Amino acid sequence: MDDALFEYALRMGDTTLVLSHRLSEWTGHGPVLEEELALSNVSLDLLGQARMWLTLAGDIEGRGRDEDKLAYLRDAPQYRNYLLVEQDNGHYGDTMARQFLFDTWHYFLLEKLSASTDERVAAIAAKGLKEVAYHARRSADLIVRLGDGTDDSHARMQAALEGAWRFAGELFHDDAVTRQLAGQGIVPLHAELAPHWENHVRGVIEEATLSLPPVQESRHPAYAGGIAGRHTEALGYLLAEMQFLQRAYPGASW
Amino acid sequence: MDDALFEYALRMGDTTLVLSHRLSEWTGHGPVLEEELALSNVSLDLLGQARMWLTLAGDIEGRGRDEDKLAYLRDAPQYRNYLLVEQDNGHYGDTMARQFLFDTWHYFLLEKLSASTDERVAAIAAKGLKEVAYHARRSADLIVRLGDGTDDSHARMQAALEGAWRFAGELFHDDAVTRQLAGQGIVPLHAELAPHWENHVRGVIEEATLSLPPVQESRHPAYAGGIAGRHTEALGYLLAEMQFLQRAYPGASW
Amino acid sequence: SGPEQAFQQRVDDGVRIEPKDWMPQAYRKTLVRQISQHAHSEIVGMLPEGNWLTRAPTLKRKAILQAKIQDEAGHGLYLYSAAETLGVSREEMVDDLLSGKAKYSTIFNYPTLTWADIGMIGWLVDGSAIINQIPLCRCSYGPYARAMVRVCKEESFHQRQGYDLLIQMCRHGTPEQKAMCQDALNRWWWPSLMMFGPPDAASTNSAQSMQWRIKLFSNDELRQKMVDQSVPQAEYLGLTVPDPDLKWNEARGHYDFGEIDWDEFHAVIKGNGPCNRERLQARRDAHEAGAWVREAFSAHAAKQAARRKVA
Amino acid sequence: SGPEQAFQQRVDDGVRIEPKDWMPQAYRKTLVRQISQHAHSEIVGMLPEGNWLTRAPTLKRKAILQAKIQDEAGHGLYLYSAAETLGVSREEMVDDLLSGKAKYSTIFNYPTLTWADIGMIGWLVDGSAIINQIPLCRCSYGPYARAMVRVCKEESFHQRQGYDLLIQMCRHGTPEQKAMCQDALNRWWWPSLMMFGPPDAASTNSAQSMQWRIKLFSNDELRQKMVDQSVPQAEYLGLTVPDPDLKWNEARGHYDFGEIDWDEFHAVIKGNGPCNRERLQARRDAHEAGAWVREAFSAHAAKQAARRKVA
Repeated sequence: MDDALFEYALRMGDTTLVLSHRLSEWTGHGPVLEEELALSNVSLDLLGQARMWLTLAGDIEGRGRDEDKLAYLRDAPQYRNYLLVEQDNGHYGDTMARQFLFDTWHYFLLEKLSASTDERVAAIAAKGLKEVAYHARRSADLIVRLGDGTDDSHARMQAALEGAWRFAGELFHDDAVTRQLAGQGIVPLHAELAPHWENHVRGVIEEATLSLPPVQESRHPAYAGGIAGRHTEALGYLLAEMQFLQRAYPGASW
Repeated sequence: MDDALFEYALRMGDTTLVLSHRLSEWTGHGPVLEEELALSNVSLDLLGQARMWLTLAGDIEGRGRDEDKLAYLRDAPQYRNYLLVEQDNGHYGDTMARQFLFDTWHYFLLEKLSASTDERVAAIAAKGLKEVAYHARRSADLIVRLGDGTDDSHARMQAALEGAWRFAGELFHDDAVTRQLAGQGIVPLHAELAPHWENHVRGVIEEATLSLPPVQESRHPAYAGGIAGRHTEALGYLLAEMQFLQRAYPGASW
Repeated sequence: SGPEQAFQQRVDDGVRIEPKDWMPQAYRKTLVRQISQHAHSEIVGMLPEGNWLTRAPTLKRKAILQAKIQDEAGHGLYLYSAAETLGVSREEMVDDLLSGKAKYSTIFNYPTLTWADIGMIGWLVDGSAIINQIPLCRCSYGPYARAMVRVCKEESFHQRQGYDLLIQMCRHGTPEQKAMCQDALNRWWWPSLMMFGPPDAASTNSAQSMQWRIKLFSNDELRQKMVDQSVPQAEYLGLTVPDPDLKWNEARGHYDFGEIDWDEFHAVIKGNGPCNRERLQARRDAHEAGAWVREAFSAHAAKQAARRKVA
Repeated sequence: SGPEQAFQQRVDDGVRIEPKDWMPQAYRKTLVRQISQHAHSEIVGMLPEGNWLTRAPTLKRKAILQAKIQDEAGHGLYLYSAAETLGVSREEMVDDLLSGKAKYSTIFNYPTLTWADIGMIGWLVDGSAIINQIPLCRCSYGPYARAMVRVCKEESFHQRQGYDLLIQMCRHGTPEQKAMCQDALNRWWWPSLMMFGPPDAASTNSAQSMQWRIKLFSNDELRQKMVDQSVPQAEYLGLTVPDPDLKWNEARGHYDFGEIDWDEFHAVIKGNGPCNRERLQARRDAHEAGAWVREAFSAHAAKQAARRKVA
């Protein structure tokens, strides 16, 4: 079994799954119907991608764990998502700030992954890239409209951006897994995504009349660890809810 | 096995357990430290009572289910608590309105149960009665202080009272279980508690300068069903959180 | 009067009424009420299903449920648009919902207590909705009829998915799962039949609506259709319909069924269903919490417009 | 100066300083900072433990945890009272906490990620706290010393309960449970050692505090005590202390241990620990959400007082 690729597929699968789940919590509670539909669409896209990544992880592992076993029967310390995506939704601006930082990274990452030397990875990434291009356009547009809206919305977005910002650094963290896979041409070094990301983020933030927080504020070691299974207190509650039926009715099929 | 007494012990156990759980959610988030301590005390008393009732239920059933198996391994439709106690905490006034209506009932009920012809029931009730006398005094006092406080607190308490009120009727509902047990002198008919409860509640509400909602507003059939396992949407989330570890690590001992 | 007669003649001839056409005030008002109520039902209806979205038992079921709820939001949008063609704004309609002035289907005031309820909503609630709505694809008002065509297509899909979920639980599941379905059927059966409205004898505005062809069958006719369609489906699932009076009537060629508890129906309409408060509160909370977002959108759009003018 | 010398003489003679006694301004200020910081730690410390209260795995464990957190709220109360004897109000202290001006123990900025963390807090965090606090039962300021006596008694009880929880998981539990404990130890070990503060060489105010007898041992002495006490306990649990440099030093009669990551310590102090934001936000939210309650209490008390006057 290819341990590094298994780990990487879990990271991607868990990250998209957890973010999809967070977005789905908005269902029925959004600020405008059109927004709610769009957000639900993003959530559904991410869920579809999560299923592909988790299925790939299960295939690589070869121990019979399918997407559901991986999603529903691992506790928080076995989850490999980035910390950014597990944070509580907060208000709509908090959700969109998180989404914007994530989508931008996701886009540049999938762009690279779609040229992966591993065909399975390339295929999942290519399919996801089309969706994510839309997600990234949409969240950038929202940052601008909310940042350059009213005084109140401006202040909320600046605070939201700072709240999410500290978790952005982890997205560019390389470790043994990414280094090994990068050596094989399967994934890019994540650090190499940072300049593109910063450049795009800076442009949108400026257009939104917001201030970019200092990059070093996204590099504190305390706000990283998700991809190694060291999460924040938010994830446990999310999983307790998400996994309830599979845990309470073991072996049932649905 | 005495089915009726088993059911009744579950009702009492689940009701005190669920309310204790709700109160414990305030931990670290109360409006004043002294209040938080007092509320935590009530929560702990109710938890102690829940353990006794559930242990009794398990003994009566005789199938080896102890307090933990009963608390952690039943899903919502198997829970038998009154709907009142599973409602979300809301703000502090909502919590106290729920608590006041409950404590008053609980006091009059335990007073009767402590004279039960079943010694086990009488013993649990007698022990609980001392605690609940304090709970009831305290929550009445809070209703008065919050009701007859500021204009804002008065308005909040009136709304809180109306929100909780609709679930009060179920506390006085008799069915085959209570009728059979009442016939044996084990429990009172719950309907017989209503005049005492209404009298006391009315006095406190008046002192709190609040208006008593019409009694018929607590009698809609839609707001009853918990003791038959028909709950509100709130309970499932509570149980998913509470039961997580027992569900995720079956057979582990803690 | 002349225009009223001409209008009725066009309706009778099966000509579609379009937004710019002359129409009686009462026709317009009735349609606004009916279409906005329908739109509100789609929106409020997202809540009981959304309640299980974060707890769906498999990723596939989660995806299906999310897509379904998305469709409902979409239906809400078309229907609000259809109502807007009659000269009422979405904002007014939403305000009426939030103030409690406008109604939505009573069925969404029932709670979803287990995963089986998601199946029941698909099978029975969407099932009833389709029976109600299929005739409306031929109703006299063009925008409404066209919206209904699209809605009905998607609803049938949802209904099949709901029934499929129940087949899985009832025919391939554990005894616990089947019991969960039976409990859900016990709770959803009667409210689903109430969705067709009061019995014909007590139905007040039906005659006029029928004449205008914005109602094409009577409540009781549609309800009978629902019963006839659902009973064999329940049998296939191995579930018992919670109606001791239910019996095939060979002479009528229909199922006879028991008396509906209309007190319950009226209690729910008056605000005392199990979840009336929670549903309306959820919509109000969303509206209030989203106010700053809507204000920001307007402010930004105004700035953009001003910039374009300058440029 | 005269009074300062007399004060120091009393301290040196082991006479307890009481609230009404004369004391140097700097002594008062240092004590207020130290005691209020301690009180804040008790209050903020309720949050990481409260995080598992609703998910405790058995009813007995839930009761133990709830009682423990209650004790901590009680400690907060005595300690605020002890600080109030120095002429500062609880309100001022709480405002300083919420504004970020006052500190609390860095340890509570770490998250509780599994149930094993509850055991680690009892064993290691309360363990460190006790080692810090036992000498303070003999400190020069009377109200503080007396508060510490009561606090220490309860903390030892908590520490035993925490260790008992870990014995259950490590020695009687499943391999999964033991792994959970090892993971928790890996995360809590170093932060627990940081609780004693910076190394003596870098510790700024220590000399003065020692002279005043409001600090009785140096940070490094206490830290060594903690290591010496905990290593055999970890061995009994079958857990590995996450320090490759840890080794018994026969000559010193103590364990040698590795270098602490002081960068991490300083980052947490400056606000960049894993949960600084969340902890402070939780306290602020509670304070804001509770404002109407506190106002109602005051208003009611004022009304009652007015009524008594009239009567």
